[in-house]
Amino acid sequence: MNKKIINPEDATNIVKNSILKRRSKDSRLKLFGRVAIGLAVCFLLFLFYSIFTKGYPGFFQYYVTLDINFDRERIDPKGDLSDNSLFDGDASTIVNESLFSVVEPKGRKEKKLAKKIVSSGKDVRIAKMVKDDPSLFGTVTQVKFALDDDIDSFLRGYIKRETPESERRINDKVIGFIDKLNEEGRISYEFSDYILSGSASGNPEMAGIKGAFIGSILTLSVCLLIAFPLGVATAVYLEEIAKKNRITEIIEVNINNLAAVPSVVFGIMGLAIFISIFGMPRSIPLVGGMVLALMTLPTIIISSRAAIRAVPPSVRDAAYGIGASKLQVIFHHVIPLAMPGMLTGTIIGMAQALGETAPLLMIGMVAFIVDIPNSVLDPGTVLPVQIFMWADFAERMFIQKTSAAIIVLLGFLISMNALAVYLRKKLERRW
Amino acid sequence: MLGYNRAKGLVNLNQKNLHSLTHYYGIFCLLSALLPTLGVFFIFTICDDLVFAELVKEYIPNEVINSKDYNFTIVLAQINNSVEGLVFGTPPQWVTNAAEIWKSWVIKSNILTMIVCAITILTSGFLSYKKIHSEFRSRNAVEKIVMTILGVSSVIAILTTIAIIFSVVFESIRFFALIPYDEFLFGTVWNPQFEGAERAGSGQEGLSQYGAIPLFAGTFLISIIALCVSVPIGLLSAIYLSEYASSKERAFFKPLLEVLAGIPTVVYGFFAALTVAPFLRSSGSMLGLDIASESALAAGLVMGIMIIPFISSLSDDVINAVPQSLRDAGYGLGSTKNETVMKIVLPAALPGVVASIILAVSRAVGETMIVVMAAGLAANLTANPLEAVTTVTSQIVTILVGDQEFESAKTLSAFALALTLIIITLGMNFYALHVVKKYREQYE
Amino acid sequence: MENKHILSSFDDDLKKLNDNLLKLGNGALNNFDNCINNFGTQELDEIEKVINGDLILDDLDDKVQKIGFEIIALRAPQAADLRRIIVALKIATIFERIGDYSRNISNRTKLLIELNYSDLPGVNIGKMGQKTLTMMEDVIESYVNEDDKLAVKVRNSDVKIDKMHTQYYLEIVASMQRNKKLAPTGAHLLFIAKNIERVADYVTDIAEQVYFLVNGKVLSDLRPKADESSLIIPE
Amino acid sequence: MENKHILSSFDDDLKKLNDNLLKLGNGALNNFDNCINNFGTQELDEIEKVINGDLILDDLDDKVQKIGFEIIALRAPQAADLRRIIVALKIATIFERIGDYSRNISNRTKLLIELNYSDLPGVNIGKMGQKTLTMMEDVIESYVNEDDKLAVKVRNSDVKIDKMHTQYYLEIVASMQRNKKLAPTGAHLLFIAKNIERVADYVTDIAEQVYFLVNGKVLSDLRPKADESSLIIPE
Amino acid sequence: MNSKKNDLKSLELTVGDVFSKNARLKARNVNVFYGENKAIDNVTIDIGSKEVISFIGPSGCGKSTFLRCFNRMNDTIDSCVIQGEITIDEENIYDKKIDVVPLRARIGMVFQKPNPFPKSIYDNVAYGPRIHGLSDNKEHLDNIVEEALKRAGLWKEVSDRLSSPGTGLSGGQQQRLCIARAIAVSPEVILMDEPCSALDPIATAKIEELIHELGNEYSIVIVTHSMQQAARVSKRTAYFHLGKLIEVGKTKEIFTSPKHNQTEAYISGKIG
Amino acid sequence: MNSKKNDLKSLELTVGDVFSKNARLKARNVNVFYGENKAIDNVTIDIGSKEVISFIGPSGCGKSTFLRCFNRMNDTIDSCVIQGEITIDEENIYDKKIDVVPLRARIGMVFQKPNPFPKSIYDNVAYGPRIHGLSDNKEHLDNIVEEALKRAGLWKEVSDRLSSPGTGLSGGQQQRLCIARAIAVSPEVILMDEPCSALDPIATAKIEELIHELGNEYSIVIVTHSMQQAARVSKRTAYFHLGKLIEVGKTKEIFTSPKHNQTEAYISGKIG
Ligand SMILES: Nc1ncnc2c1ncn2[C@@H]1O[C@H](COP(=O)(O)OP(=O)(O)OP(=O)(O)O)[C@@H](O)[C@H]1O
Ligand SMILES: Nc1ncnc2c1ncn2[C@@H]1O[C@H](COP(=O)(O)OP(=O)(O)OP(=O)(O)O)[C@@H](O)[C@H]1O
Ligand SMILES: [Mg+2]
Ligand SMILES: [Mg+2]
Ligand SMILES: O=P([O-])([O-])[O-]
Repeated sequence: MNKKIINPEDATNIVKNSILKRRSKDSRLKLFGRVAIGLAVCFLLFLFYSIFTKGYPGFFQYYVTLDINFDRERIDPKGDLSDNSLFDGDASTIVNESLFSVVEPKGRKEKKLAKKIVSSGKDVRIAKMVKDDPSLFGTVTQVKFALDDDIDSFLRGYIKRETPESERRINDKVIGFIDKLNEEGRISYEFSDYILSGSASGNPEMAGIKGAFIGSILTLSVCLLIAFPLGVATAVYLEEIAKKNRITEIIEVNINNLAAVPSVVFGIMGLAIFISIFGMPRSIPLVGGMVLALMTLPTIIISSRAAIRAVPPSVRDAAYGIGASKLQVIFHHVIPLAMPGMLTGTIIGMAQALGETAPLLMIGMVAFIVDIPNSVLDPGTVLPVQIFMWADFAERMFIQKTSAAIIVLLGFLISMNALAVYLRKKLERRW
Repeated sequence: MLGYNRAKGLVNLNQKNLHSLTHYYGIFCLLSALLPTLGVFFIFTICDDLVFAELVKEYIPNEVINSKDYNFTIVLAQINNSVEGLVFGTPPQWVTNAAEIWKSWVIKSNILTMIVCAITILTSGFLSYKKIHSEFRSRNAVEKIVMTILGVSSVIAILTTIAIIFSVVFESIRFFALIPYDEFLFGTVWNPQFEGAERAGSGQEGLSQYGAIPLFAGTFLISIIALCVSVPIGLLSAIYLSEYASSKERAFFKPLLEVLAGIPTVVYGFFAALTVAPFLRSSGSMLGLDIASESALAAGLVMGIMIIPFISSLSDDVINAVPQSLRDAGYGLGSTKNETVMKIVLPAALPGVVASIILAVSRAVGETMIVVMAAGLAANLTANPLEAVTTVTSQIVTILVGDQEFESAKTLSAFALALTLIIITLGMNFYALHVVKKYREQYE
Repeated sequence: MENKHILSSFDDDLKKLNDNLLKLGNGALNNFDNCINNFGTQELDEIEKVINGDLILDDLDDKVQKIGFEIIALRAPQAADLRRIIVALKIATIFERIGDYSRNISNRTKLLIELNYSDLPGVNIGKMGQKTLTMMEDVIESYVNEDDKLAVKVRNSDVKIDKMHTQYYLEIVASMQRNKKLAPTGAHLLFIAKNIERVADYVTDIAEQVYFLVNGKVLSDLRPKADESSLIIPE
Repeated sequence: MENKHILSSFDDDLKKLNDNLLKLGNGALNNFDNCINNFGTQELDEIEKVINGDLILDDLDDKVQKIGFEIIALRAPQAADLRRIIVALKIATIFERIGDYSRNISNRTKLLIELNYSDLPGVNIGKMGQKTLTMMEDVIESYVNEDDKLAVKVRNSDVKIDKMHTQYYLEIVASMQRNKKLAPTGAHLLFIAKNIERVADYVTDIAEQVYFLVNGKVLSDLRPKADESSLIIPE
Repeated sequence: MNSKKNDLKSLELTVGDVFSKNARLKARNVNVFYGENKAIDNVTIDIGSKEVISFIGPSGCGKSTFLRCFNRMNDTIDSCVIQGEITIDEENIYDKKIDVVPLRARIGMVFQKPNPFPKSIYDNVAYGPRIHGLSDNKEHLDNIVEEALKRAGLWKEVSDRLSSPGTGLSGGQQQRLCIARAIAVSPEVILMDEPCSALDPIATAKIEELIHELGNEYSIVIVTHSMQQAARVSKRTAYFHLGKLIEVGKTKEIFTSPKHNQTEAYISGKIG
Repeated sequence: MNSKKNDLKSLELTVGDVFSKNARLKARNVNVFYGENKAIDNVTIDIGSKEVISFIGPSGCGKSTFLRCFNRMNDTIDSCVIQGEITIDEENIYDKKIDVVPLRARIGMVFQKPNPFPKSIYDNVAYGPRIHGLSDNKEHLDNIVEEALKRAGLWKEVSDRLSSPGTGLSGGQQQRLCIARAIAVSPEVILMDEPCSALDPIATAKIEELIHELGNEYSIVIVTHSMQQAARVSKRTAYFHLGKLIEVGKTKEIFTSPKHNQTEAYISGKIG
């Protein structure tokens, strides 16, 4: 008998002899684990660092301060502050004159160069100012104007003075003008008022994310309104009501498969169904939201089902046992208990939708749209698509703008996740 | 409300005999009044445009109908634009007229809808109100209605799938009508061309080639690179987090890693294109390697980072789901942590781990933005990670972004690509589920 | 039984057992008391009562046995509870036996009355009976109060009864030797005396059970015994 | 005990209980057998053996009581197991008591030998003893084989012993009436006969316990009784 | 007891008296199948009014299955098919006309693991009366809750924290809360499926004490693995084996002198 | 029994004989804290060699905590602090020099819920010998596995399906498998924490039978909620209350005539 099972003393000795080796194996695995986590965290930090360092300057830009003579006649010829009247006005000339008075360009050519220093949105800016405050008329006020993106890049040092003029995007003359402005202390580096309030623009110095931001919110609202009720209802139906038979099995497999379908495909479907067959307009948040809703639906359904399944069967038994009907069990017990999980799943799905780009490219939300959408039927774009577009633009300044937009997007995402955590904490009075 | 009151009334008459709670009668009335009305409303709103479209034909002058390039859709669009006040140039008088008449119809139909709705709401409300008596099982009726609503919504999932399959398959069939499928599946050159050239029959058709092999090779290459990055890091992190880390460490690092999953792919794409690729290129040139500015390596690396949390978080979850009792058993027998993890916990969690990896793979295969932005568009058939490659998804995007005509082979090729993509990812999904199921059967 | 069981029905069962046991005990005590008294007073009616009363005791014993058995079966009693039940079963048997002896004594008393019995010289059945009765009262008290000291005292006083019995035995046989007509009377007296001695023995058995009940161990030191009636040849 | 308990130690315990009980039973049977035999053969050595052997029986009884008590405490026996134990406890007490009677008879036999006793006319203690002995053998057999029919038979045969005892009682008293010298001898003979009658009574008690063990219910019909020694005045 | 008696095939199988003078629930020739698998085989038994009856038997013998037939909890299992007749006060509970909801209010159930709702103690008890509309004002509801908690022997322990969560109680208290919840809808019968198996001996004893008390007012059917428990709490005991009802009888008799060999073997620990 | 005896404060507390002639495990003045909360209060006890000792007491009295001190399973709980001395064969197991791994190989453990690894039956039993390198060839390992299964009384039932999963066995078989797994590494002591609480009475009886047999070869410490179980399987019994060791003694004595009032009250169902 003792031959078969080693006797305890021998066993103890054997174990003691091999223990060092086993221990060192153990510490090795631990070390590897640490290194892996360290690497992952480093990646993350590096990514954030690089985005942030690139994006931070994107919130700022160079301005030039000019003395503007608010001459009503010239700015608002009809005198009624209407768009037409302001459009007919001659605000840009006034700005240019003011600029010329400082940098004193000589000749047409130089004047032309000088005009370009100030971003082309100057007239709009003046129009906006007088609209907001008509009392400006008749005064001479100092007004800040964004500088052209090349000048901006130059001031930031991306375009070097040392580079030969021929390889530079701005010539020596312009540099001279800038120096002059600088001497007079008219150039300042400030928080950009375009990045948050502007919308898409070919001029990087005037490009902003407001349009995309609003577009994102509209799209997301559509997505939420469709996906959440549908998702929860489906989950409840599948988990609580449906008999387990062929049909529910098919539905189940379907949902799992939908979750695995790459997002581009949803875009293709949106393109083919909503736009091509139903003839809905392109680029509108409604279609985007619907596509995203279909895409997030599986996420919501799956997490809701998991949440419902996590509700202990004993609670259902208890309720049935006391004579609650199926619907009462569902609405009194299952849904309230599963709500935190459902909400978390939904918010995660929404976050996914918020960051999603590819399917929206398919349905044309990539179009260049200057107007800020007012409703889900107005064409618009969304933040990630905006980022995608900007990332493609050649202008140096767009890199910063892109990064800045990314920061905003991430901020948006983080607050959504924070909301998820908060909601879960608040609802999770599971006792 | 009425139903509630009536029920209340009945309660007063005879409490005991009432079958269900009073508010069920109220809800029943509400539902049975509202649902038909909603149905009617939808039918009206959907139908009126169609009806009007038929009716408006009368107002289109014959000469227009008879003209050569008559297209009812375009004409209808013109009229619609005019109705909505969008005026491009000066439309013909008859269009304006038609629009005017259309407008009047809209008003009439709105009024009609309102009236019909009101009637439905009243009749069905009244009928249901009539139904209320003490024996009526309103709770059961309400439950049936609500359950039907829930059931219908679960059908949406199927509809979506059908929609996807229809949209993709039909267009693919059209594509394969133009391009033989063996060329698509086995061709080694991917070079879709402008349809304009094709159509013109300018003898340049030969330039257009739809061999998908390079795309799949690129997809494969990038996925492999991504997995090489993410599997070891993800798995080891998961093991460390679930077995070695203190609860504080775990509470700190796990969400931190999950942040990686929450970052939108377009951000990764941007990062890959503007930070990683240049970095690789410069460090490559320092080593004397020629790395393309858009390389598979850059895209793969970044994608690998992106899918780390899919592996680490999911694996961590499944590892944690391994019951503590198994660990206790291991420690109770005198296992070290290493032995407990490697010989007990991991094998037990294997199906979940495998599933998480497969999920990560299908993510990688379906991932679009990173490759669009960082891997390039050159359909190279290469195994060299330092060159630019393209992937299925990025081709789909490139082809379909912008306005396109649905007749051209180039546009349609995107659908064929999508079809193959779906088949591949679904295959992986099925396989993952199968693996999980198999293990579960074995050990439960 | 200071504190209660969580299961009150267990307490109920135990109470039922105890009540019946005490009823049995008191019944036996009563019967024995009466039969001793009747021996002096020679009232036939009273004697009949004792004889008939014994059936009740038999029933009570059966009841106690049944209840005890069921409690053991249904409640799996432990420690003190179990001792209480086992002891109750044993004591009940003893009380029943004492009842039998009382009836037997009464039967014989009846015959003695017919034989016109009057006390033999040196034989005082009444006194012996009274002493035994006191012992019995004490032992019941010791059981009720779970007073093991009293029980031990009772047990030790048995020796007096034994001595008394030996003495009476010799006296009775002596009387019979003197007067052969006394043979029937003497035979009955012999048995009556013996019976009382046996009752006292049983009382000491009860005392030992009480000791076991209270202390959970058997009273092990040998009991002093002094009944020598089977060891002595009367002169 | 046809099939085994899952817990073999429970079976072990039960076996221990049973073994000791049978040892006790056989011891008591043996002692009684001897004391009856010795009454005829009058061999003093043998008689002493019986007297001393009783201590062993007392110990065995204590042991059975202890084992039974512990089994009840530790194993919470149910149904047949429980009946077996309770019955064992009761039977053990009876065997012990039979042992006592054997000793008592032996003591008295010793005295009778000193008194040069020879059988009185009409009195055959040996026969009565043998009959009782047979009953006792049967009852032990009925216990071992769980044979309730045999047990009932044994119980019903007690009536013969009772009749015999009544008869012997009358004969002995009659002899004493005839010859006053016979008083001491007669007294002892009376007790010996009574003792044997008591043993037979106890045997019927055992038989009733066996019946209960086998059938789980008490043998309820009234037992025929025929001992009238306390009811009859010898002429 | 009635003329039907002779029709019952099952009677040949079951030892002891399955009938009860004042029966509240009557099961007649009940068979239960899970798909192909027969879990209950031709069982006939009465549950008397205001009696505590326990079902015992080896694991998997169908005790729980049979118990759950009485309030149709088996309806929730798709594969489960029930044949035969079960009546409460002469009304067949498997009749098409019968709505399970009021039925379950009449026949309360307490489960193996204490399963209070994750709500306050008050709401746990008030839930039943609310959904069944047993009370229309707060005061009345308060009274119902108080009374139910009192009957469940929990009032003293929780009266000062009715609004604290029911899940915060100890296991034994939770189980008593569940009993109070069942009582609150004034059932006639309470079914209990191993109500103490998740509790320690002291909590178990308290529940048993409670069952003993409630036995004076309700019919209680209790499934238990513990023979001792059956012995302690019930007046009648039914022994099941492989889906068959082997023996029914007074608890005292079952535990001192069972009639069927299998009962004997199970009770004295010999099966296996 | 030794001169230390008088130093032990705890002896004032505990009734009965805590010492054992041939002690294998000795606990001296052991205190266990979970953070601030004292779970074990100054307990001194010997575990004899080849004896079965059971720990009983109301829920939360610290039985499990104390049991887990013996193989340092409490190390896995961060907040748990242990004072005092526990020795196995005169070696302090809480000594810094001691590595828990060989210690746990010497002191096996069986848990409340059967927890076989999700591997084959063979691999379950072979796991311990493999990790500890107790056998270097397949044949020897086969022998160890067979022998362990035999000792655990499982060999007959599983010998023809050693490669089927251990989780496919019934609850009772799983628990015996866990015992076989513990035996396979040749422990000296086996700790069992309520090993039968998840099992039905028949499976329980089988495990008890097994414990009874194993008691001839191993020292076994068993924590149980069931007094009856303690009574059935163990030679000695220790009664804990609120972290204190109230009474130790022979099982027979504890269950027939305990010395301490609290023991008596607990055993006869009076606490609460
Ligand atoms: N939902 C189910 N589906 C299929 N078979 C089932 C189901 N529930 C129980 N069974 C089977 O029916 C039989 C009886 O089960 P049941 O749960 O009633 O036994 P039980 O006596 O309550 O056992 P336990 O004491 O273990 O609770 C068993 O063989 C079991 O496997
Ligand atoms: N991990 C832990 N952290 C904090 N306190 C604990 C922990 N484990 C147990 N305790 C506390 O220590 C005390 C003793 O617990 P332990 O589990 O040892 O009791 P037990 O006697 O085994 O009870 P049971 O019979 O319910 O298993 C209890 O008060 C418990 O609340
Ligand atoms: Mg069950
Ligand atoms: Mg514990
Ligand atoms: O009651 P006894 O015949 O044994 O004295």
